[in-house]
Amino acid sequence: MSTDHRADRRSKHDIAAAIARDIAAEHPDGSYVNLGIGQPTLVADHLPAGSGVVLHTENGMLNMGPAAHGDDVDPDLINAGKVAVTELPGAAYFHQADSFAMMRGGHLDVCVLGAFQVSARGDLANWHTGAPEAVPAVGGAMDLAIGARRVWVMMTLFDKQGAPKLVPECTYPLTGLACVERVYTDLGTFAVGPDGVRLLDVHGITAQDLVRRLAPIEVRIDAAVTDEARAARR
Amino acid sequence: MSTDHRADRRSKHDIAAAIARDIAAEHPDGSYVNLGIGQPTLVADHLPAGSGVVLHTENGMLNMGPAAHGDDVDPDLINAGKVAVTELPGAAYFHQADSFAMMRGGHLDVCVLGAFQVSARGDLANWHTGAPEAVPAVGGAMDLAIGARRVWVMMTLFDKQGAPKLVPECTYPLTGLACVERVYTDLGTFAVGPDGVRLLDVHGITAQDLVRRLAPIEVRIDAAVTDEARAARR
Amino acid sequence: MTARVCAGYDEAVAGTADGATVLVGGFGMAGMPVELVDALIRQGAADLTIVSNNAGNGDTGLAALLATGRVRKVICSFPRQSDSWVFDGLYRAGRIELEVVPQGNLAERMRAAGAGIGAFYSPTAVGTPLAEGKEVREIDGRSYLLEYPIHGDLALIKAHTADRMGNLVYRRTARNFGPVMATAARTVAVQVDRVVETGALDPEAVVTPSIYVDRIVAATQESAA
Amino acid sequence: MTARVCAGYDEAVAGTADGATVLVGGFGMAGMPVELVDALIRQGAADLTIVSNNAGNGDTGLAALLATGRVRKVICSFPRQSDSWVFDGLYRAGRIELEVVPQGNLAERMRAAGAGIGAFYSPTAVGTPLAEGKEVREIDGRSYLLEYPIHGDLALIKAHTADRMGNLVYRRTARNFGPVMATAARTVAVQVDRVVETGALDPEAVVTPSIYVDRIVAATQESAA
Repeated sequence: MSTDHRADRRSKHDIAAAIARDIAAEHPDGSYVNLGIGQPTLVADHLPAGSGVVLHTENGMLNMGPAAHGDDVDPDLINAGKVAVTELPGAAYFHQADSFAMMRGGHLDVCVLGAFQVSARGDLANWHTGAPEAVPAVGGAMDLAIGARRVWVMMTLFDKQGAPKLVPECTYPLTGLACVERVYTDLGTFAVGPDGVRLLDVHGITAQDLVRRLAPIEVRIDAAVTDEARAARR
Repeated sequence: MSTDHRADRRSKHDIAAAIARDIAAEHPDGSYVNLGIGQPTLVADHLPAGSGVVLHTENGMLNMGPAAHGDDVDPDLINAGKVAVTELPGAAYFHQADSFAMMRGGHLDVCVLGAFQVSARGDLANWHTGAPEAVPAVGGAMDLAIGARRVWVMMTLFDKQGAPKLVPECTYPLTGLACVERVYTDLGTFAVGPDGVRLLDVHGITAQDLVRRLAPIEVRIDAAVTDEARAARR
Repeated sequence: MTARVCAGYDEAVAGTADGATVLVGGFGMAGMPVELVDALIRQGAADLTIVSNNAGNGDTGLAALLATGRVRKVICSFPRQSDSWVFDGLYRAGRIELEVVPQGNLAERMRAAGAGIGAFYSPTAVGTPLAEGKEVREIDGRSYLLEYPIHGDLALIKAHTADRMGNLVYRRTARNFGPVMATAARTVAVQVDRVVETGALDPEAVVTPSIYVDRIVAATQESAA
Repeated sequence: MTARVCAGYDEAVAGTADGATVLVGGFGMAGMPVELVDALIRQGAADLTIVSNNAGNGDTGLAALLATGRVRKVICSFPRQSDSWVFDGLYRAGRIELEVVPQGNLAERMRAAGAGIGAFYSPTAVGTPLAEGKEVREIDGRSYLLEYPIHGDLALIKAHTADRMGNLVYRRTARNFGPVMATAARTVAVQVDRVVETGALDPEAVVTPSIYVDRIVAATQESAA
């Protein structure tokens, strides 16, 4: 059992790494990006060298470097997930009100967040399961959801019970209204928003099959990812 | 005529210096003080050496030193009156929003302001004569009036026409409501506020005479400054 | 009034009244004023409201204060952590009140308290369960919630270096809530690694000006005593 | 996007549209970005709204811009100075609109713009002529006025040193409005005495983080060109 469990975790990590790679490829040079706690931090590992992407951590720093190891660990230098990190040249430190002013004032180009659910119009649910015994804890999630210019979600497309996490309406408690622009998943990438859901990319499944599995959500398929277009490219 | 004029100015300066001396004597050790543009800046010259009073200038500095002269003049180091000043050990610089947050958040112990008029309950008029051709300019006056814990006014008690500047109701446009606590003048010192006007000290005039000249304002005379008390001390 | 350098942590928290609202700095353990919190435990004030980003880690610092049962309410953004068992137990037992505030609102509400702002319209939490009971206002086509200041009676914060007047500098991300909380409480007690002579800090690099600081305790001074 | 080091002042103000709102740093001449304002005069944008603490001194910088007649409105706290004859003349001739804003509200309204605050209740100017037309609200027994953010299309500011990414430090009281305006405008152009390599500024002492800065011009670079 413990072996199975480890295998599960590795495969989960591989899935997350693949999504992180997709997202990392999208960050334009010199953009300011916040990576949410947990899996979104993996995106940092896949940014191309010299990408010029500047990472913000909401506990008060710009130009955060990779995780710290060994002698580099400094308890005064942590990220929002309370993991020891490093400082890159050109870094700046600031207090919490300034850090959230930066975020809420729309100065971050992108933030990447995990999610329990995202709705077709971009509502986000990622802070609370709604379970009555859970201790509610929101941190900076609601500020990030409405603060960054573009909010991207990184998640598996289906939960452990096989239910889609891209839904007509979120059933989990909301983090923010109509704030998500893109959803990166293991099976495909989606644009969400006022015009509904559009499939931008697929992984290991045909567009038509994927769309079928997402019913009752209506998904428009980008011309480039229709099965016909992919067949033509082959 | 030019001689007369100079004499007038010297005497005005002497009067202001005397008031400034009175005010300087009142600042407790280690208090944080803002001195308004113009005559209130004279108070700095009369602070006892080592008083520990820390001066705030709203253009972004704490622990401002005296006026700069000669080689010490630095165009990047000025006070709110745009006069070149110096920096004392323990100084700190901050931006305008932080500087006014400090003021408006009630962190300054005292500010000293000039005035056109002060009302019996402590309303202040010091920013605008109300003359239709005057260009209105308020600067930080309204923020200081409501921001400092204690607002003290420094002024001559009567205007050039001989009318009292301590009035039942201000006729000039207001700077702040019920904000002044003390009024230091050439002829006496007054407490103003919800309980009306109280005379705390007199200079070169008897309390009774002074009160008579201030009618129709009702002035209560502090026990220590009644003509009887002063006669008894003589 | 300029700050006083205290002989020890106990002096720095003396006089804290029952029912006080205490702002406690730190994000996790970075910037957590553990020794001041320990002193507050010894001081014994009860019925406290604690405002802090988290609700204690492990069994020390804030967690130890919660464990005394003298905290009535916690206002924080993120109580649930892998090592927040003390808070979790009290919460599940119904023995502590919790107000969850988004981290940006938590910081901005204390900033408002320090800046004399009566209230402000925040873009965060609109349409979420945390909007319940709050006034909503549309401004320029966007919805906002009305948020009120959070004032403290006492702030306990940790900085890196203080000068004798009370100017402070911090270290890296341990800065976090310190500078904001220093503006928002009537009495501000700071623990620092060291106290230097007035004039030794660069006036351009001071993060918390002396006006905000009331009591200072230095770690080195303490250990020498 | 990280900042771009421009070849000259003209490049730093390129693209300013007619009708733009331009935030101009400085308190008197301290921190006044004279060369950037001169470049804006050359650039030629008209029908401008200028937000600045003062309304120009003497005949250079902001005063020279006003003298071109291309400024429709000035939002400032203190237009009247001993050497503000350009503004005074335009104002008395009815050729320029003026909105007088208390200095603290001016700073806080730009901070609100930069921080995503929809509006805030300010304690300043209650009961004065500058309260006219503003919403009054009583909070905790005190009256406040509702104040809205001031956003800029362009900010022109002066700092002391920039690194190539755009981090800024200032000098003494020339800091004044620079850090606030840098947060409040869509495009931020900064003139500095010098540009240093990224990594040369102390991350603890950076006043304006690079995220707020779009275009940098260095005085020394300019004179060398």
